Amino acid sequence: MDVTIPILILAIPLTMFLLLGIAGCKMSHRTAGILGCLGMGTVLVLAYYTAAQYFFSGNELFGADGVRLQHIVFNQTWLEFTPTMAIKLGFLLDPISAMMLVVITTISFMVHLYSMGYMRDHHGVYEHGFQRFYAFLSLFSFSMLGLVVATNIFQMYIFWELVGASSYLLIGFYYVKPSAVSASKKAFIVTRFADLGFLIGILILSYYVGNFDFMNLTSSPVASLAETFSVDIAAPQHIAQIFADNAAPVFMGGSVLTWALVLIFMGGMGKSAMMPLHIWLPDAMEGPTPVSALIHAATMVVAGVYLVARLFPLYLMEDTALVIITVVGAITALYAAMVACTQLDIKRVLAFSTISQIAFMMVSLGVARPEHHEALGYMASMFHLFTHAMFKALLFLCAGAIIHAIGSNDYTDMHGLRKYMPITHWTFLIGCLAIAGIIPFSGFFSKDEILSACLGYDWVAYVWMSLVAGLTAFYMFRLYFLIFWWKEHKIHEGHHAPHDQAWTMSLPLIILAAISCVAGFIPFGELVSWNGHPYDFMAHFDWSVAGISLAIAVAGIALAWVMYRRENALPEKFRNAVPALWTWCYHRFYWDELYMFITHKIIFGGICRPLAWFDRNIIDGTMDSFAAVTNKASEAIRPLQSGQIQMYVWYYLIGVLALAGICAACIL
Amino acid sequence: MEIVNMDYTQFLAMKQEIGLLIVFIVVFLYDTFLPAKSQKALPGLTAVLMLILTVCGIVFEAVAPETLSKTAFAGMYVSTPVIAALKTILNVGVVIVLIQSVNWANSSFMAMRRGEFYELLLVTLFGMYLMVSARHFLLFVIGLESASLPLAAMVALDKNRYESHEAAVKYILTAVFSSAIFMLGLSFVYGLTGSLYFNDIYAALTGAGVNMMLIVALAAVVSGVGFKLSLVPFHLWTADVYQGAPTSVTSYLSVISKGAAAFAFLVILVQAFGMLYAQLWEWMLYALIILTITVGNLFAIRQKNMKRFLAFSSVSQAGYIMLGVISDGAPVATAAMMFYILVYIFSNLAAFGVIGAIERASGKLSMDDYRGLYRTNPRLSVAMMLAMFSLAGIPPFAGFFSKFFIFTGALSAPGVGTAMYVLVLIALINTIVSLYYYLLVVKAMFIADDQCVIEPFRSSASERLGLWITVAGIIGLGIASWFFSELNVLTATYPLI
Amino acid sequence: MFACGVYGFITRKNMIAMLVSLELMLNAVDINFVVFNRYLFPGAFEGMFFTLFAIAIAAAETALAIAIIINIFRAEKNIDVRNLDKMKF
Amino acid sequence: MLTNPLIYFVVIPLLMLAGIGLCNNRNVGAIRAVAVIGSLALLTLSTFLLVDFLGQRAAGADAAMLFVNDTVVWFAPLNIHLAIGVDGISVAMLMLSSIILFTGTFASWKIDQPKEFFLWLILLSTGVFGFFISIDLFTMFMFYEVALIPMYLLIGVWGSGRKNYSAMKLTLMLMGGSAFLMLGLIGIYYHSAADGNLTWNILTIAANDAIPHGWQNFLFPMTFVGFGVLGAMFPFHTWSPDGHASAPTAVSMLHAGVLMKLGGYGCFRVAIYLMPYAAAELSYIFLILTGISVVYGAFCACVKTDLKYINAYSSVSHCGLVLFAILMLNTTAMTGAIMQMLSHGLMTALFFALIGMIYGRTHTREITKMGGLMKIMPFLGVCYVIAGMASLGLPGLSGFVSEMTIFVGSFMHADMFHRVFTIVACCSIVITAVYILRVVGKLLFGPVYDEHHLSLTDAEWWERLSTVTLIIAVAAIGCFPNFFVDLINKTFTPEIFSVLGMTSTAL
Repeated sequence: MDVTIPILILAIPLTMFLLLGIAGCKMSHRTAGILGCLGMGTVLVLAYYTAAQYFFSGNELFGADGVRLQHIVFNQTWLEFTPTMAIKLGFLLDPISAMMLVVITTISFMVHLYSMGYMRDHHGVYEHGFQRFYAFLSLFSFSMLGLVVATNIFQMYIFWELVGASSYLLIGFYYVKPSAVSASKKAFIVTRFADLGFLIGILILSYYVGNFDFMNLTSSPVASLAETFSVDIAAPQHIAQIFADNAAPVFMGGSVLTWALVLIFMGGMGKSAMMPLHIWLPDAMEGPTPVSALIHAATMVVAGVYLVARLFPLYLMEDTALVIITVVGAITALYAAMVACTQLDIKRVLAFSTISQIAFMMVSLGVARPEHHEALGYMASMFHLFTHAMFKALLFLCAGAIIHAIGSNDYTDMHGLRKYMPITHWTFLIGCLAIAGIIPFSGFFSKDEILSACLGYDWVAYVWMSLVAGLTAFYMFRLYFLIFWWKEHKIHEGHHAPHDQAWTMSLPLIILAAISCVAGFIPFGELVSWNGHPYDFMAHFDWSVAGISLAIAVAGIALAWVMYRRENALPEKFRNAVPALWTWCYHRFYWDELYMFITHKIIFGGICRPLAWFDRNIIDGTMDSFAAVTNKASEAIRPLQSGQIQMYVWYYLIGVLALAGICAACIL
Repeated sequence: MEIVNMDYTQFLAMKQEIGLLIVFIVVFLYDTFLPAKSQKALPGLTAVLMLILTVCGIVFEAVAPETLSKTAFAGMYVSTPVIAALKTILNVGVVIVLIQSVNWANSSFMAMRRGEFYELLLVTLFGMYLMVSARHFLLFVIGLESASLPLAAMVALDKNRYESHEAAVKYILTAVFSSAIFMLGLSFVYGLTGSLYFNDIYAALTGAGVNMMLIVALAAVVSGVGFKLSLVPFHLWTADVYQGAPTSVTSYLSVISKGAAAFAFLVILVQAFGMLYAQLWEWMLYALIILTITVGNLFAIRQKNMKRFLAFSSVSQAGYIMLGVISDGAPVATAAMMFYILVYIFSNLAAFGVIGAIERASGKLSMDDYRGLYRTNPRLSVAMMLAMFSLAGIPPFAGFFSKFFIFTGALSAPGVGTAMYVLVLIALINTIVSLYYYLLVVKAMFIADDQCVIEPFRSSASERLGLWITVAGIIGLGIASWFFSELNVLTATYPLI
Repeated sequence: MFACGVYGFITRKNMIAMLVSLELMLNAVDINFVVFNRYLFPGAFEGMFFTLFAIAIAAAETALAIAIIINIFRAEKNIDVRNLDKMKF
Repeated sequence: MLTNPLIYFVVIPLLMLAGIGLCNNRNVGAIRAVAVIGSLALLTLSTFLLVDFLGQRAAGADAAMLFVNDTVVWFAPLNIHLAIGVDGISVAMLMLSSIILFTGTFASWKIDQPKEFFLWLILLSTGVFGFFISIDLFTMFMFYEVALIPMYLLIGVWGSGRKNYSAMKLTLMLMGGSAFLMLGLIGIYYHSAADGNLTWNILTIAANDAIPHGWQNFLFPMTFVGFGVLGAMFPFHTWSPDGHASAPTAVSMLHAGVLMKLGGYGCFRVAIYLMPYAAAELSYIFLILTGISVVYGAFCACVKTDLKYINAYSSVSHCGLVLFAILMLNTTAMTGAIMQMLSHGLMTALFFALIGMIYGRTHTREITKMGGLMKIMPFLGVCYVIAGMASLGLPGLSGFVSEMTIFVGSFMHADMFHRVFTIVACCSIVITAVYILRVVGKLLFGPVYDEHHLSLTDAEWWERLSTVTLIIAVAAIGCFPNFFVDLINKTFTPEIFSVLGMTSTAL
């Protein structure tokens, strides 16, 4: 395969970043925006081309006999640790990376386009730092693309860090706002903490395995083709054998391989905002809304899922790790859904909804086993990743349009907007239907598959996740009704009425809504499966599961209809019925407060400050005390020099005798 | 013992002594017989004559070292190129002292005493020559006394200052006391061995056991020489005398007599008591070195008077010099010690040169008066700083090299044990303390931003010449490896044993 | 005799008396030398010679010391050794 | 000797000293000109050396050191030679030093009393350059001390805050370290050869491998601690916060950027290179100490409010990592250590330059008294963020590659204890993020804290030149690490492998 296009896919965003970052302040806002969009547009085309090539060209490098293979387009050594161990920068094409290329470029392009309208006020004046915004967007796109095409775990880690940094920069885009600054800081530090686990996991893995390549960890080379590999259970089995041979059988209650995998998953937990490392994501909504759509809904936050999917064959070796993933995902899903029911800020509702949906994907991966429906969960997870990216980006962009029109995040300021903003209204509704899982919108298909996978694994998981699915439908429609229905507000007096936005903002909405409508019909199983073999979804389709999930979704919507269709006392009653639950949910179960306590009271107050005190007073005090002791000694021997001749002579005599005496005592 | 007929040609063996005697006679005659108005030239004349003597010494050393190897008076007097080199080193110091003292000697106060100063100085130098060349304790005692008694008179020269008298009394009384103890020790040695020749003592001690009397005798001998070197606890006179004496005398006292005594000490210990090395005097010195360096440093920390400060600094420096003695005459160590003395002469004299110039111009002697000196007298401050750095052993100044070599020398004996490493470590840690107080001076001059009480002034030509010479020495002696290497060639060719 | 001298040197307050004590010490040394020479090593005269020189040196010392003490007396009007502590510490 | 390019690393600073010495006190332009021309010449020279060195390596020169010249005898009696030579590590360090000297010159463009300042600064760099080209222990030590002492006056005269105290403390502690070091070096000399041909030449000593094991166990701590003090090893690091806080900008840059590297380099070149047995034997003691430095420095930095203190503690942490890595005794970790030296040198110099520039404008270094500076001085703000990102290990900048190399290398150690400690050290990446972001957040972002700051101006051209040069260097290492790895790695030639008893992989 020609390397030019893959290189361009990575190089164009990077160039854009450097160009806009360094020379951005010299060019006009408009030029910068157009340049950014053009760049991203080109990448979009190239990525679609590449994905099409991969899936449909029939090139034997990409697949033979219907089996999809992994192909390394290029792999350049970047940093060599030892002759066998090196960080390489490469480009891996396989089903999930090709799919991710499509997702990332699509959303990214939409966001680029959308931001042209969003990042200016009602008079068309561009915001301060517009060029910087596009530069950071390009940086993010570059990093995210680099992440998904990683050929080895360390390349993934590199871009993992880079997306973290660009997320930091974008969340803190409004750097004058203290809340944005602290949110960005929080996001970075929490994910950094998770990355520490990731890094240690990598270290453990590489210590025993000896290199970082995915090709070595999860797949075996295809003999006849250069740089082409097939996912194969033999490779992880070999790895597991190495661990069994060399590592301690049990380390602090788990096998070493489990530890490594769980630590790697910890990295994923951080990025994908799984409990208890989820706290950064709701705060990250301080960033501009397009950023939330791109990074904190569609792409970066699913990196954790992607990571687990990428190492999925290895995870299969350790059931414990997968169970942990399932449990963490399930708890997170329910937690986030409950919290989402009570929030007032539309972006926060969407954020918790994102957490919940990503947890769905995690659970789906956690329950996937080759022996249950040939790992349906894996495919379902990826499918949900895809559809979720589309409809969640759509929802966020709609929210952005509303916020842009109203100038507030709080939906108590909104209500009854459906007359003023018809396009936004309809697209938002499509998004809600999709996420609620109403046939034929895309969310239905992917969510249904996830539930099937859960059922195939364990009925508890199925019930639990179905409940969450119902909650999802409920809170999304609560949001929908509260924004677009309910009573109309009087705040619009004096202002011109809110209205739909310019085409740059509306067009992406329409496109994404269209995708959300039809994406469910993509034969995803044909394209993506854990081992590359085409997956006949219909063979595993279970009508009863589909029916039940549809019914649950409808029930959720109906409940929302009853409670929030128009202003009434029901929500108030409900709140009063379970005040404790409501308060806990409203305060997000006090996770933030807990973290505040740990960081400020325990880490800062209990470790840092005492250590700093210790350093200044004990360690430094010791060093200073050397000087003090010397001075004291100097003071103490002052009387020796009394100025009296006879004392001098006396000491002299004592000196002679002592000299003689000591020698005599030693020798005689 | 064989009776040797006195042969007066033996005097010719004492080339340097004869040269010095000639200088002395010329100075004496000039002082006595020439009219008062031409007396102003006396300091210059003395300096030039000493310079000639020095140059002659260096030339001899370079051209025909073997001719310097002489013995006279049945072995009482010995001269080797090493000893001659040491004398030349002393001469260099004397020349610098003489140059620096020109101004002082020509002050109106000194008009009547000018000659006395130079004559006494030359006599003490003669005594030191005898000390280092003596191989018999009688000659040594004569040298020692003629090196110390006139010094008392020199200390007392400044008749108008009370401190000068007090210093002189302290010096003379303690000096006589110490020489009494020293001679008592000698009498015991004589009683035990029957001879006062170094060689005979060495031979007599070979195979003989150690008894209490010998220990006491050795302790007494060590204390006698230690007094000259101002080793702790025999150092107590040092600070008072340094402070009280006129600055020129102090500088002479601090470097020249110390250098001579150190070398003589080495000769005595190695040649007469070499047999007792491992049993006795290594450990005596061990204790003395630690005490000297530490106590000297501790006292120096608190001193505010510059002369007193340098007095204690010189006490601790004496401890470092002793590191060259403790390795029992190993050639490298001996060379290192001589080099150390040479460098010490230059560094200390640079410091005293600055102090003397400032004292002459402003009468200020306190370290607090030096605050902000760099603003008013930058050149003097730089010279002082170099002196301090060199004394503290900071590269690339000569002091660094001399210190490094003396430490290396102290460990040069084959199979040297951990004890010696510990000693060197203690000495090294003490260098940090000493660095602290040397830096205090630098800090006062460069960093303190007070208004300096010392007005800008122009130092006299002779002071400047002296400072230029010493500064050149501080910078050049170490980097130009010639000096140390040549000294080492000498000590390796003509070992003490 | 030497010990007497030392004792005297350390306890006397008058500098002349201290000087006398010093003489005692030196004479003790001289006698020591003479006695050792006479009884232990009668063959040679080293000890005797040493004594002679020592006596000469002692004389010189005394002369010098007295001169300096006279100077002190002029300045201080007394010769108490305890007054000589202007320089210390 | 004079045909050897290395010698000019000492000759050029000496010429600069002479040149500045001849300048008139008030002729600031001439003094600056000499300083700039000289440092540019050094930069050119080190670039030339780098190219030549790589050329020779490419042509197959596989000796441990190139450009070796040890024929000039200095002190014959003690076998002291003026021996010079470089390997990849020294070349990298020379490059680093000349970059930082160059940028430091610009960072101190407006200093008071420029003549004296530059005299001392260049004397300091003479010591630094001399140290890196020496392969004779004596000259190495001499240059080491030459580099230390100007710090006293540079901080004392041009510093701020408790400058007297800090300067004295710094000097005495570092000299205290060098006291141990001197004893160690003399000890090495006396055991340098079994056959009595004692030598100070590092290569010969390493080849002889004659130091008895018992002596190694005594001398290794001496030298390691001696250099470790300068490398800010716990608990001997306390000079660093005070010293850096009081030092003027360029001095902090050179000191943290280059001088602290003398410590790491010395530990490697002397302690470990010559006494590998003791290094392996005693590594766990020092691992604990350096491991503590890494985490402890980072924790302390979290609560400090003075920018320089924060950065000084961060240096303790980062330099601790250097010593930590070289104790692992394997190629990868050591390579990482060297890269960390380069990386830390550059980014900490960048930090100190920026802090100096900010301080020069706001006259405070308390982060609680500043805020929102990004809006007022965007250039400096952006540079500060980049420096911060480098420090917390963002890929693409130098911190990441060096830390990762260290972690991966350290984790290869076959001993469980070492691996566990590596994990402890890894934790520093999180703590680093905490304090860096805390500073960036308080200092640059948020609303403007002090109205008076609104009138401040952004960077001048000389400041821009200085920072941009450093950023380019930081990014160059971060983007093309393998170039540096190749440069450094060739040092670990098979002979040295055998001396060190190092293994390249764990399994």
